[in-house]
Amino acid sequence: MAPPATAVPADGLPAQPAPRAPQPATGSARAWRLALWLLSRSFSSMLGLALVLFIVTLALLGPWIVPYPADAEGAINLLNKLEPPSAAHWFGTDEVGRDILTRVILGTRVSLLAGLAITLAATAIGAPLGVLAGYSGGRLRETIMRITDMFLSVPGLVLSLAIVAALGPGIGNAVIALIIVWWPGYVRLAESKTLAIKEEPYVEAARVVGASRARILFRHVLPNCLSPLIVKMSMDVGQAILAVASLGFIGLGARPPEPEWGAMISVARTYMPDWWWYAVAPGAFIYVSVLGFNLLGDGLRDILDPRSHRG
Amino acid sequence: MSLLEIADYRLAFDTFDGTHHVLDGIDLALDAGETLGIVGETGCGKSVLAKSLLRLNECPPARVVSGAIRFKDQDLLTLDARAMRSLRGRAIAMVFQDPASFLNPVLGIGAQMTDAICGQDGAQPGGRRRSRREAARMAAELLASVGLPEPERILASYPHQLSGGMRQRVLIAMALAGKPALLVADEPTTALDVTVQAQVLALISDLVRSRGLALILISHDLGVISAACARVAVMYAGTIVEEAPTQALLAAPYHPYARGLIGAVPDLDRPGSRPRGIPGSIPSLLFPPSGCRFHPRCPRASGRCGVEKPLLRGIAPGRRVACHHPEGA
Amino acid sequence: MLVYIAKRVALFGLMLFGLVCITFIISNIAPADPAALAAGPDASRSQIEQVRREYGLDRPLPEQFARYVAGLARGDLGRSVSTSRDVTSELLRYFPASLELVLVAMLLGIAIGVPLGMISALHKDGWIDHATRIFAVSGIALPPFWFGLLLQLVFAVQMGWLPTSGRLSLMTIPPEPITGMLLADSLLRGQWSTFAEAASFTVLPAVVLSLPCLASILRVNRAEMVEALRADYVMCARAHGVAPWRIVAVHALRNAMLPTLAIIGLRYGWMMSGTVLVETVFDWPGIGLYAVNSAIASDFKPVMGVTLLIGLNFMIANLVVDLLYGVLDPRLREA
Amino acid sequence: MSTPRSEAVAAMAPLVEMRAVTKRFRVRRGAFHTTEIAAVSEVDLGLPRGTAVGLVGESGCGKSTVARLILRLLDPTAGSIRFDGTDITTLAEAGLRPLRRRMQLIHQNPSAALNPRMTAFASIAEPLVVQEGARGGVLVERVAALMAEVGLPGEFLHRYPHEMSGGQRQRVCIARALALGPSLVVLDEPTSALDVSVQAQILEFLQSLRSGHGLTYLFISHNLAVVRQVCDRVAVMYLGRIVEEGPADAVLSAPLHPYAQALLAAVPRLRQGGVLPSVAGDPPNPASPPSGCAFHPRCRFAEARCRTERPDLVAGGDGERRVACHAVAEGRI
Amino acid sequence: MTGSNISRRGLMQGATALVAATTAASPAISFEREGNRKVLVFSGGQPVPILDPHVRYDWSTRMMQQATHDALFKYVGNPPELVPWLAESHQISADGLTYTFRIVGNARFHNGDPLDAEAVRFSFERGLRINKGVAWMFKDFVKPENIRAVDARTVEFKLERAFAPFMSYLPWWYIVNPKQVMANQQDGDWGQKWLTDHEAGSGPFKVRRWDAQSIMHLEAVADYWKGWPMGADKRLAGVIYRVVREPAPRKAALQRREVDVITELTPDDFDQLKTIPGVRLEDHPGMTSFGIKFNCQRQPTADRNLRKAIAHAFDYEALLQIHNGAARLQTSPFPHAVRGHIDVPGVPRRDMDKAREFLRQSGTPNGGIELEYVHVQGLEDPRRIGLALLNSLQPLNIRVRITGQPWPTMVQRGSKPDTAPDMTSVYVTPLSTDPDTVAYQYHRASWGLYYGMSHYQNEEVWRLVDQARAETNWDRRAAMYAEVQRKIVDDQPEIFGMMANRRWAMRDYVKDFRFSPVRFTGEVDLYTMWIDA
Repeated sequence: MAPPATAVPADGLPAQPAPRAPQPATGSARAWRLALWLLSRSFSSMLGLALVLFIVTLALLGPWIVPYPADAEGAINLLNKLEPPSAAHWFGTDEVGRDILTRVILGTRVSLLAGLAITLAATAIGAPLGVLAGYSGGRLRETIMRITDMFLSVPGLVLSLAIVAALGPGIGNAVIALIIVWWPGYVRLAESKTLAIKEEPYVEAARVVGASRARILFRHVLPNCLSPLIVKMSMDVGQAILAVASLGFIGLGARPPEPEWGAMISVARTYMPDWWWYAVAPGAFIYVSVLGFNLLGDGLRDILDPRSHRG
Repeated sequence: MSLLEIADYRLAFDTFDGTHHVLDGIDLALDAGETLGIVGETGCGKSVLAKSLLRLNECPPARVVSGAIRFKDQDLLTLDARAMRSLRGRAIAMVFQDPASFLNPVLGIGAQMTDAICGQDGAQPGGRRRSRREAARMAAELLASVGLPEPERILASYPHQLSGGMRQRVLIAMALAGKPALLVADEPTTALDVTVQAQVLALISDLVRSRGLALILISHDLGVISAACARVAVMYAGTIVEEAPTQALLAAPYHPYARGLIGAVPDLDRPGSRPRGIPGSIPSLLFPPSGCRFHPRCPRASGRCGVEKPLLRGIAPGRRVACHHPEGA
Repeated sequence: MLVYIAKRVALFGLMLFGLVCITFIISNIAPADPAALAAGPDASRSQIEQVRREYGLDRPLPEQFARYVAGLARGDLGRSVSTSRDVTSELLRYFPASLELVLVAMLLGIAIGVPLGMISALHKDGWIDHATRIFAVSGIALPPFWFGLLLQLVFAVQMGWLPTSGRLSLMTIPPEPITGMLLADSLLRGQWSTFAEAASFTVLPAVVLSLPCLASILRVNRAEMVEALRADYVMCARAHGVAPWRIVAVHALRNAMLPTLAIIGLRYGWMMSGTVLVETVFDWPGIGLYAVNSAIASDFKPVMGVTLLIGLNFMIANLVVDLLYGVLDPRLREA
Repeated sequence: MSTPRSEAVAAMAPLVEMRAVTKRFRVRRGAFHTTEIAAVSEVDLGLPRGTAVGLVGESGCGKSTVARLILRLLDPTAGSIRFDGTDITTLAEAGLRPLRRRMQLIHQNPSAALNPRMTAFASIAEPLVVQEGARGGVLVERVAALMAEVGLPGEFLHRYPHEMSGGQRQRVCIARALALGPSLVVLDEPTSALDVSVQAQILEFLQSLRSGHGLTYLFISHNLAVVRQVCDRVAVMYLGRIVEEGPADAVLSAPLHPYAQALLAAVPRLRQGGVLPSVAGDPPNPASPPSGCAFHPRCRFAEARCRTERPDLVAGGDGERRVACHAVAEGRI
Repeated sequence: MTGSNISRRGLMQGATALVAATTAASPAISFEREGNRKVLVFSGGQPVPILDPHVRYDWSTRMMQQATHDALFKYVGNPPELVPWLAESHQISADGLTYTFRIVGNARFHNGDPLDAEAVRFSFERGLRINKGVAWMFKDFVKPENIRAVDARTVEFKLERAFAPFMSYLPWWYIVNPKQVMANQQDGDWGQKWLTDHEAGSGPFKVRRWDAQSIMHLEAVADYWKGWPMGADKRLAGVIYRVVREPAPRKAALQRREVDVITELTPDDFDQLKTIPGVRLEDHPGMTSFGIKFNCQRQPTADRNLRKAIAHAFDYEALLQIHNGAARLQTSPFPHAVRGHIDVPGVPRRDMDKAREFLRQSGTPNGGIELEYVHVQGLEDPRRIGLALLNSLQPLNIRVRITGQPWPTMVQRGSKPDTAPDMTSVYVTPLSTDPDTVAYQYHRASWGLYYGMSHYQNEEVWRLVDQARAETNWDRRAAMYAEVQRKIVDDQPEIFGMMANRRWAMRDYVKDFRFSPVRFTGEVDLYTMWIDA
């Protein structure tokens, strides 16, 4: 059962002035407070928020807080290679003597930027196409959706693997490949959401007053698609970070000496198990950031779209 | 002794904005075989009250503040979960508003009926378990008793294959499965078309009469109440403002809200009579008006109404009203 | 229904053709010279040219494309330049291994994900719910390649409980193939010890592969259960005094299982592609490993083959889910 | 209860004229098939200028489809619709746009009819922006005037729908509909989502608007009492067809068609306890309509002819009415 | 050294746990058995896609080819010696053009067919006609029609022109059974398709199970015509080659005694395995040279002074450190094991003053350029060396872009001077000990091949190489090659790197491992090995 509707302000009918009763705050201030309240009630969402803030902070402050900034730019120190964690090197050193802590922290920026770039670009491509497909219907929709289905039917990793193999390794190419496999998801989401919104009476009302298709799409449909899009984007930043790392692990990601987590693990696995610390730190950072973005997305979903429940 | 007695029952909902005082001191009593209608507008708490009788409100956010609900001298609010479950469907049964959503879309009617029939079997100490076959036979009988032809075919079908009226009859049949003493019907015809509504109301009235059931019928439609109930209670913002024999109330309401409500209903047979709305709108239950909850909209309100909550008191035989300045008084 | 299937299959054909186009374009962007790969490191210029002719790589691209599509129609996916074998027969050899892994992982995912989802929904917003949520999200967030390595180290290297990699130990003779899946074959042939051994080899990769699947199943199942438990029909069942376990396990779960089924179908396709990472870590001789090795060698025919195969699997899984939906959801059954 | 003014214009050509309009939809039937159902069949209906025509019937009878056909929010499958002399049956959206300002729609559920992300101001301003390109101070003034007209104080200007009550939202919707000075307003169950005390206010307001602006109403409702209060004429629909049409007072006090009779009898009356089922059974499924007269399986007057032959909507009774019933035509009722 | 101290700590923990685990969990595991005989399990990271000896070779493939086939000669020992195998004896005509071989009489193919002169002739014809794999060795010198089976046990080769290294390549030409091969021919493919995963040889082992990506099971031929060196009672039942792509599990498998011999480990792994009881390391100087080839035809590296500057700035110590000392710096373009090698004076070592001096004389006296360094994707050592290079050149203000590329892409790029990378890291394994094999890399004819990516241009060197390969007098040849080495060092077409040691780790019960540097890096001769336990 639904709790009773939240308080409504007194009707402005001319009958009688309503007595001043204490009223709950209205408007966006309340919406923000409600959002924060919902978020704070959920331990896992708060954890997600904290992890994301942690990662973002590291990415922003990285170059100023790492102990050995040169280690991300090609300095090597073979005499110190594969040292275990110590006071000088909290996470130990790698196979050419670089400080793993430094590289892992500076890798945050690489991964975060890649994740954001992929997600934003995929949304920018996918969401308008999806809204267009959902609203226009007919042959245009068929075409867009069939192409989308086609891309969706090749699970991303294999296709991006092929694309990066073709374009050559490098973080830029990995990002491009992942954008290519990522946008259809947004088409799907925007399309299904649009199909639902299209049936809303307020869209019909806009048609009745003679609003053009573009106006309906951008004023009515798109803003109301935003919530699920934001949720998906939040989660996808995490997944994109993981995907970039996966390509890096296969050997198709960043090129040395750029500190990229997946590539670090790719090298580190050669040194397992005896030099375990090498693989632990980058893996843990991937885990923490993906976990953070996903938990945050979960929390946002609860706030923005309590009824949505697709995994 | 009354079959059901609700005494100073208060229920609140805790939400982000604060505590909504949804039910504020409900006093009601019902004898066996009696029919009572509860009428009120959206958000007045009538459905919450109905669900309270079976403790179906989810806690939290709901929270019982005070009061008692006694069924045959058992306080429902203090029963343990198991005992409460054994009462559900057996002592008190419920029929809901939208038959489409209250039937499980992916379970067959047969399965849902037998579940309703066997539901309490495990709950009663020493109660025997009926076999599925026995239950199916009972189900068919029940369906026949609510006027559904070809019960076997209906048992084999799924909810979406039935029409709205048939679904509501199935729900009523399920409610009757435990041979309850009290039937609570929460807006049972709101989702139905008017021709079907008439059939269902007639059916409920028949069943109540033939089985000697007590009935609580919740509705926002005075016409429906007047069709099925001898007595009516008018609710406003979580309180009962007036309680009376139905026809007496319709003829001469004491409470200004009841009067306004009746006056707002357009009459099909008297097209000239202009229905009048009640100015203002339903108050927030988060910060309900002090004193009489109706006083900000009441044409008869005095200073006293803003500070002192009127109690539901007898004003004439069989009639109670909660107003400092009742009409015609 | 036959018409429906026929339509879908026709659509598959179209989509597969589109896929072929995409993969073909991708594989020809590369500046690599596949002939050099086939000819070997010390090959002279003329040797490379000869190999180029032999593989038809000297033809203009449109002709190569036409040949590829024509071959595809016959089920011929071309020849790998690094192994000089037919991609089709290689795929037939490697696919059962991947399928076995995916199926086991899926079973794991369902067996753990569904009950956990139920428990989580029943304790919505409680600490159990948060714990399972973090567990579920971890399944998606743990890099499989990293987690696989950790598991290997802990359970295989340190504890020695389970084997590190591969499908069977060295001296075990695999059962005569029926399905190509060792677990199924050893069962069918009644070779119990082989079955046990194959199972022990499957555990770690299957666990790693199942995690994202488990997580999605758990999350969807939880959300659907929460929804179902809030639904009117559940309140109705409660009002009739139906036993709580029955409400959860029958009334609510039946409704929650349909969307869960859809996510299982979707995940099947994703897991097929997840084999790329997991098989690399566990040396599992399946299509994922085949794809990685080929991609790293710039050997594109196998990559295209694997892409198409996974695409096909994905489409079939979707079709099966749709058909199952039609059968399981009474609302969609033929009137 | 027609006003003198509406009587005066009733003689002129109707504002809207529907001729044999049919609308079929494809619907999914089971997982693997679709089928076609006729939501509206061969409807002939005129909306005389300045009158309020009620359209009544049970859910799924096609009332709302008729409304959307008149507004050309749906394309008819067959038949023709004229709006103020213009055939709008096949008019393209561009040609339709100038007409759009003359026909407006009020939805059943005001909460859904307002974009949750637009303030009252934005919603009311939209038609003015779209149709007239109004902006700046002029726009603010005109919106303020409209709000005043529907009785909403200025502080509501920047409220979002969730910050208003149902009655207030419906007033915003009405203001939006009035913005362009329409001739026709289609009201699709305008009060069914409201409580009775609010419903009375809105109905009263709608009536004063009509007389004030000389509007033509198509008033769709399942509530006969409300229709009787608001409308001059009424059409009763059953399974996509009009079965009876005529002056509201006549049809709603002495209906001729057995279905209309049943409908009227089924309404619970306030001051007479108890209700008798006037008709058995449920409305049929539009996907498999009965042969002949669609009502015959539930009709106590049904004879062999009713089962095979569909009755046409012809003049019947006092001549002001049209009825589609063999029994009425044969004088059996 | 700090490194070893620290790694020892991690090692001790790991090792203790491992020993405990293995002894507790599976004390019975030692080696695989088949009846009374043992099966040797060898594990490496490289699959064996093609068994056909005339189509493909690399270390794992050739190890299998060598085990299942015989050739006329075989390289044995260190320094490698050419031992007659199928050829019982041979004669070379005075002009160096006619080679006559007498075939042993008792060799038989695995299916029982006798191995005769015709089989030898057929195998060479097949290799040349298929024109893949080994064909390049003889293609320009031998025409198939000029090989004759004189009688059942005599084969005669008539060369087009004198070719001094002819004999040195013969061990890589394996003899296949013509009847079996031609019976399985499809579309005139000389049985290539069939031989991809079948074998038609006469070698000490035959194939029992074949899964190119994961496992190859060879079974010893009980009555191998050449007999078994360790004695028939001690010989193995067979050999399993197990592909384990990751070094870590490979190492673990050795520690757990699941495999008996492993290779392809990091230097750190080897160092660590040294201390494990029951494990023996085989550590031998290798013949595979690692060098960084400059593109000598395209600026900026076409500038000899820049090349010299880079060569003097490069940190050669890093090469040794990366290998934990298990490597030897090159002192000449020729590996030490190649005949005619000299220590060329003036081979660059790190000297920043000289480097700056050369840079000043170059076209980019202040650096400020970026050079691309390409290595084969997935190879760990070249990547690390790339990092060392990047670090070394920072003082010269030269940036290095490290690119890992798949082999075919790298080869494709290197095939033309326009597209060849500025610097390419290349391993070269000479296929024979004849200096021609190495010297020919610097010949014009090698331009564009992987070892010729430097597109080195020095007509004098080219002339000397041509002369030397036709010269039959060794002393004269040696003098020419010494000159060649000096000139190449002077031109600096590459950074002369190092030869990493070849290393295997094996259980100590594995006997008679015989090293020969002319084999490939991980390759072993399975024929002599057995298990004593």
